[in-house]
Amino acid sequence: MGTVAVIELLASQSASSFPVLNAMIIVPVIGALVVVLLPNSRPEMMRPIGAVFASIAAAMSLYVMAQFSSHDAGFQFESIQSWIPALGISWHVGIDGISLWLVVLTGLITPIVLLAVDPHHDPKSYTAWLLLLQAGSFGAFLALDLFLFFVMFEIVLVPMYMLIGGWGYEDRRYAATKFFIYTMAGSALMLVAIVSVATLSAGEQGITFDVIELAQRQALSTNTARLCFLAFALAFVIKVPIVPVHTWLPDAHTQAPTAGSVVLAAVMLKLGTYGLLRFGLYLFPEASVWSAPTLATLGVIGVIYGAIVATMQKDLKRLVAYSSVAHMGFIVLGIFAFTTQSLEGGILQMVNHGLSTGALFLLVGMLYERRKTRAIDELSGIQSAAPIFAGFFTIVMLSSIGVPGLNGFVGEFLVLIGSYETRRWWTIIAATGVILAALYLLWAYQRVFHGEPTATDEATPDLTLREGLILAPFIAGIIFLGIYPKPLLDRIEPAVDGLIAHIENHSDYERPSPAAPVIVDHDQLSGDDH
Amino acid sequence: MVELVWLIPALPLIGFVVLLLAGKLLGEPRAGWIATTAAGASFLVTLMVFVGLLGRDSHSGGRSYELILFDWLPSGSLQVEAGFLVDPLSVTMALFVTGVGALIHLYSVGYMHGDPKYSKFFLYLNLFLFSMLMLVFGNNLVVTFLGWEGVGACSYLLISFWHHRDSAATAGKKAFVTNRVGDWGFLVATFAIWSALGTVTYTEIASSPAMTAATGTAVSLLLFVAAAGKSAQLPLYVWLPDAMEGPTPVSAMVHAATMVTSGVYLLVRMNNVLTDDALIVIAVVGAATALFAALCAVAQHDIKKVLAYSTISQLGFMFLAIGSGAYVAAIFHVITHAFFKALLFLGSGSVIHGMGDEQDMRKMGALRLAMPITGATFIVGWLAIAGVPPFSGFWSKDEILLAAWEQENIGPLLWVIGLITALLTAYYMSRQVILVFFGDQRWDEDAHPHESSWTMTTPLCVLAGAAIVGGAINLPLVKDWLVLEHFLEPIFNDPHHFSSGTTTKVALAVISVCAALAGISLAVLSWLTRRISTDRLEPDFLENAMYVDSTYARVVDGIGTSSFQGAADIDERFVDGTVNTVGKLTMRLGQLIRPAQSGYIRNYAVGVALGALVIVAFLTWGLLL
Amino acid sequence: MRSLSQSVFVGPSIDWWALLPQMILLGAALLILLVSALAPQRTSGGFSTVTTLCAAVTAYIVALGLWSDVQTEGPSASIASALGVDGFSIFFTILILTGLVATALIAHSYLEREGIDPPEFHALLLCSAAGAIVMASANDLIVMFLGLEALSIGLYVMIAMHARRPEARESAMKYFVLGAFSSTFLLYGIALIYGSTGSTNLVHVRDYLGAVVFRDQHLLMAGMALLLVGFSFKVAAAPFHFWAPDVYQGAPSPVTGWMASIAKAAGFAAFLRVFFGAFGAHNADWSPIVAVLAFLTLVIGAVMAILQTDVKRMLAFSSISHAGYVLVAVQSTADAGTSAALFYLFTYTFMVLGSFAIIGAMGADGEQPLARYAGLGRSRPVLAMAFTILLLAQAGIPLTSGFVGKFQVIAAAVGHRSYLLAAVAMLSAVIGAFMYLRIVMTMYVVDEGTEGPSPTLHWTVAIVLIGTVGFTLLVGIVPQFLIEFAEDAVPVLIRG
Amino acid sequence: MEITTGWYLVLGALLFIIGGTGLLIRRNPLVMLMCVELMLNGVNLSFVAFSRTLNDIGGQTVVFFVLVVAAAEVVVGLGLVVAILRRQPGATADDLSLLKG
Repeated sequence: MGTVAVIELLASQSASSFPVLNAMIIVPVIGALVVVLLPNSRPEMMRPIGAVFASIAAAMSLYVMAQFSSHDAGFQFESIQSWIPALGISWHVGIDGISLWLVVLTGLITPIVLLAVDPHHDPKSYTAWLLLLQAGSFGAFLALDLFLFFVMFEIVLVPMYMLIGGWGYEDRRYAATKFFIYTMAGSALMLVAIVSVATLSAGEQGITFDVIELAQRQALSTNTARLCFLAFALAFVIKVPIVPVHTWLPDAHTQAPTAGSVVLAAVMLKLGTYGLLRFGLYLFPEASVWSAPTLATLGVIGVIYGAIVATMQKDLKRLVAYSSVAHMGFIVLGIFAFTTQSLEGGILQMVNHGLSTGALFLLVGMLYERRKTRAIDELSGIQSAAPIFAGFFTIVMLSSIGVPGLNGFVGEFLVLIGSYETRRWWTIIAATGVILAALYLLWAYQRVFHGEPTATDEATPDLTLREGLILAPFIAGIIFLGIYPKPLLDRIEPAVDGLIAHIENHSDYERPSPAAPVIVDHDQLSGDDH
Repeated sequence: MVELVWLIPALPLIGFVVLLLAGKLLGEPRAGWIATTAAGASFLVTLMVFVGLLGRDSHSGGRSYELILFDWLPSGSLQVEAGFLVDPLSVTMALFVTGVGALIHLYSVGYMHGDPKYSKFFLYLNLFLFSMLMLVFGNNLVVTFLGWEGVGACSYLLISFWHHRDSAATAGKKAFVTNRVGDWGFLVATFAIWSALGTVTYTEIASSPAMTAATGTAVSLLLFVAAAGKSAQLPLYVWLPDAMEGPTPVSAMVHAATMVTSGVYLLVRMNNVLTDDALIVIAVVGAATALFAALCAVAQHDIKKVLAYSTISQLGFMFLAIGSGAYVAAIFHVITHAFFKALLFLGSGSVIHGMGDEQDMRKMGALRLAMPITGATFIVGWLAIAGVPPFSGFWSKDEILLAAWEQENIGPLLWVIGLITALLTAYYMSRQVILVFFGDQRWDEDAHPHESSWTMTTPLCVLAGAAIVGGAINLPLVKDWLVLEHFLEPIFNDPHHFSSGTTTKVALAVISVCAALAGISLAVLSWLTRRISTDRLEPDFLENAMYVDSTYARVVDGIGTSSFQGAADIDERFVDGTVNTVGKLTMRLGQLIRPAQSGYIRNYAVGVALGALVIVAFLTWGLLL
Repeated sequence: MRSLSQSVFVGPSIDWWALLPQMILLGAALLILLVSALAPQRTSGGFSTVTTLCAAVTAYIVALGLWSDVQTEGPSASIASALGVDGFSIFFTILILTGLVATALIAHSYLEREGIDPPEFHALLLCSAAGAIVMASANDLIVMFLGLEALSIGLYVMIAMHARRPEARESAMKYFVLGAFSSTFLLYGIALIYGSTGSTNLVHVRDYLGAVVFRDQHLLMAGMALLLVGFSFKVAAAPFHFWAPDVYQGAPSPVTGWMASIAKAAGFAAFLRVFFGAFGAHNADWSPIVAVLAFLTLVIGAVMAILQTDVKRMLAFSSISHAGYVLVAVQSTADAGTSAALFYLFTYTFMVLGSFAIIGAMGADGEQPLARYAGLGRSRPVLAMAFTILLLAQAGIPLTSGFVGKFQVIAAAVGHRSYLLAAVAMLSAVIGAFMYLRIVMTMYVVDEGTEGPSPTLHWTVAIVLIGTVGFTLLVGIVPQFLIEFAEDAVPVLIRG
Repeated sequence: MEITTGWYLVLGALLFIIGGTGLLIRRNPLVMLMCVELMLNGVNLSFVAFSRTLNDIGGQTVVFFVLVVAAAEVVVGLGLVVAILRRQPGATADDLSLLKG
């Protein structure tokens, strides 16, 4: 059986020789196959077995995290195999500070949702699709070859489409199709751009789709590069999503089954921002600098606009979806501010958003399981009936609002303080997002959890132990990252600095030199190192 | 001994965790006692730290000690540690925060008796105390912001503690959101300081060269926005009166003694970056708030509403002091105010408790007989706030008025406003005392008021004592008696000194005392002896706080809601509509060419023929062009 | 060039070995007819199917042998260089034989169910296969024309064999009239080429065009244009596509599959052979026209497809837009374009054969309403998954052969600097995806309790499905071998 | 005046066009069939004319092939027409329009 072999490999081989990243992509696929081959007579077996494979992948991601050298700006665990030499395509995967945490997040989220949410029918395909989704997301985050990336970027649509369509709510047909077509339309031009980049920068060295190689060549003329960048950006901006191309998100989120919403928010949206970083900034430094004002503006608009629209939503899931739009806006602003802090904050914010919004969707899903409704005005006084549930919700909500001490704050704060250096007014406006975030979330919370409960509300059961255990990792992450994000930041920083240096080399951008603080030597008792 | 500083916030945190895990099991009253112990212990540790600090040499930064726990947000050149700063200012704040806090914990043990969510209340209280201490002890802006937001969140939780009451839930939300407006200022100020000075650590900011005038003023004003949010200054004060929806101990602790003064603390902490232009703004806003709130307090009927507006007004005094550069006076007033306002709130709580949750002063009267201790202590608090010597309030308020007088540009004006406010304060507080404790009883028999339990009266007595002698920490009579001023000196780059001669000082003091007495006598004449008819003294205009709040509400419900709804509609109709339209247009294009697929052979043949014709024409003659 | 003055007639040398594949097929066709004529009662469907398969396999082996010859000794030509033996011709021979095998297997159970006489069907199938091979390997326009007619006439009858159904009769008639009509254009084009270059032999034409500079090339151009028309009709490129949807819908599913895959492929084979091989010197003239045709074909195919409610008709229109993709590769006038086109045709053949195998299994023809597929994902998950994979492959989703094909087409277009066309191609793919997703959605997304259809799946069809789906995924994941195959198969015209 | 090859070509083209037009305008399947034949013969004529000018026998051999093909097509075509008319007596080409849109 495939797993056993993989485990043995993991045990025997050392990090250097064993292509753990490839294994990470392949194991879930094997898992999916295994699940598909399981007999239909044992539906209860599907999710546990699937979870085993997902967890093996998660374990590998954690292994990578543990082995990851925090001082190395370059790609680690690289593995490159010739794939389609005829077209200059290779299977090239690697991981760096930018992708590391997204990979870990992907690894951890999938087994959790797999165990967390019970599909009401056909657990087999449900499990298989989720596993394939995990594999695809891994691939997209690890790919260092444009072709490979596009393959993964596109292929993840299928499982998500199937999840929404197969296990979604009343309006799932429309939502699933819209999701698929909208994002596919976005990436359509990206494929043309990918081919153009490879073809036009072929030169004597021959055609290649290797990201690192292309980033070094920088062979395109300014205008061509800008056009290609726009094609890339369109795909990613839709995926993020940024206003005004965000409208697929509310529908997808609302109609998707809980697991779908969680993975969509926690992992798939990150493909957009990650893509902007890895392929936008890295491949087209000059073009990104050129387009930064526009995209940063769009990001800020997203922050404000998303919050405003979220405030008026009547469907709890829709509200969370729009809050995603707002949060992702921060990330985009951070990316296109090009400072260490803003980029680090952006990447951190990707993880944070994954945790908090993922948890929010889980909670809303649990509420739906109890009440079969997501309509805010059909709920009230839940806190009286289900105090523990309300407590969990409050923590996650405060994290999403960005209260310091919880993870939501550190990301937003770094993004904003970093962006202030290069995009002052954008930042000042974006910072008002913190007010609006409090507004829409607290208002929703008041309407749902506060007030006099009706009889049906009274009957709402409180959090079960199982649900508590499902949420526990999210809560733990929310608090830990809020208090001690250093381990993440340390590993992100070299990659980010490398990226900024790359941008500086290939464009007229110069990162602002930070004002040097007047060093006052601290009391030696403090025993910190600087 | 100062190294123990980490223990000060740690203790309430431990209490919080314990209650979080086992609160329900412990139940009443154990949960309350655990929380109280935590608070009390942390007060003791603060005392030890205070002693330790006194042991250090007061010059050359000897009394500034930083304890770095770990790197919180290390990112490139930005280094934010989770660290504590022990210096006179933080310790002074911590002393009364923990002290008053502990007392209020004790009080709550009795006050919250029988509440179904007894343990949860203390859970929140401890968490609040922890956040407040983080705010005070943080060694950089970001840690302070942590506490800043933490107290905000706790205040939200505590105000909407009885969340099944819609008014409570709304009030909590309102408090949080309004505070957020201030937080925005805090954040942007932090960004600006970092980009200008490259640091967010207080010691480094203090030792950094001054920022450019523009940046400096901008930063100062942003910080003031933050302070105005937390400390309920115009125009962001609106949340505080509603905050009275929370249990009375909360009002005493969060919304009178501690949290609302953190704005003052912040400005004093950042005194080295405040520019003169900004200070004038602060002074004016402070004075305006003081007067405005005092006027509103005059016409309130709810016993707690009066105190709420009086709190706003007193906070106005503090900002007036800051604006006049008299930071010590501000802190001084913060402390004395903490004593007597906490006292008054707890007293009112005791009254409400005794009256069976009755808050309307018109249904009270002659309660001094029913609840002697409460009455006596309340009267002490009244004299203190009214500014009657030698009670603590007199000294601090007097110093503020003096500082206002000395403010160079518009000093006298500020002083006059302050004086009128003082008069009004004396008046409305006397009115309250008379309505509650004197006169004839206006409550019906079945409400039989009774004195509260010892857990509630003990704090009253302690606070009463503090309210009486609190002024002693900074007596202007003899230079060496200015303990507080000397103690706080190290935190100022250029300490503020009063320039006026003794005669001026005395004259001003006398005038302010007269004002106080005038206010009291006016109240007595109108409310006790009824010499002056009272029916014109409570105009609706003032009772409704000059309709500011209701105007806000109308704007938010009107323009605010509709504009947001408009945005939501645009999103649905236009933004999303466009997407669907694209789809429809594609279909439409199909419909357009569909007739060609008519099913008739001849039509298809025509297609072929025409196509052939065009191609032939293009290839054969097109190349002639 | 044999002139009248020549007195002694010398027959051209004939490389029988090169003709073997076609001859095997025709032989098998005769055998089937003979046996069925002599012993009608003993010729079951099984016999004809087996014979066809055997013939196909033998021809296959021969073809492989020829391939190795070509690889070692290089391309050659035979019968006065009327038939070319190069990678290109053998590539298509193999492709056509594969299609033949698949169609025979699909037809086996289908003929039984629909009560169509198997021997005739298979005989005609073999004939049209032979015709297709001739078309692909012809070095002479007339030979090519003959091959085309053999292919088409076989098809006319195969469609009409389902004569009980009016749709079948109608589509046969439509195809016949229009096919004959367009082939006259082709023929006229041949005539004009002959008139302007003095020969119908592609080798001669190429050399002539390469050597001579025309003072007045109207005839030539008109001829080229008419050839273009003829081929465009065969491959159903807009505006010569009108017949395709009706005919595809009306024809028996196996025949539709055969038309959509092999007839199209043969048409493109001829197209590529003539326009790359012979008219390469004038590609500046024809490339823009092909580009326009490609544009129209892509768009019309896509936007018409999303309006349909009949699955067969949906796939008919989608196959039109797929022709558009191949044309995009063709207009790039580069070897990369040719190999991309070949790759695309090869992979598309598998997708479309698999799809029509399923459609054939899904029940009676003439009507294939979308509703018939509702809930297939519940009742027959494996079948539904196979169909889904084939559909997603046609939509160009990664990890299927369809994506690699599209990718190469786009690459070819970009290489030719026709970015706009590439963009249009991708966008039309998105529109098309909407249509494929509708089918997938219908199969999977059903309300609780609805019972899906459970068609009987004959094992022959199952084999075809396993083969096509497997190949689609295989090429989608490791396309290298097929790409190399296609690159070695660029047409080269050799004088025999 | 002397008849040059050009005339034959033009005549062929005319025949071709007439046939084409006929196919476009007539409804009767049989007539349409004849029109196709006419077109083919137009082409044949051109072939012959060309082979004459080019002095090359190839063009004339082509004609035989074309005639064969034409014959085959007629066979199939008539078969179809018969099959249709047997079931739909008097059917014109326009009656064959079930499949459309």
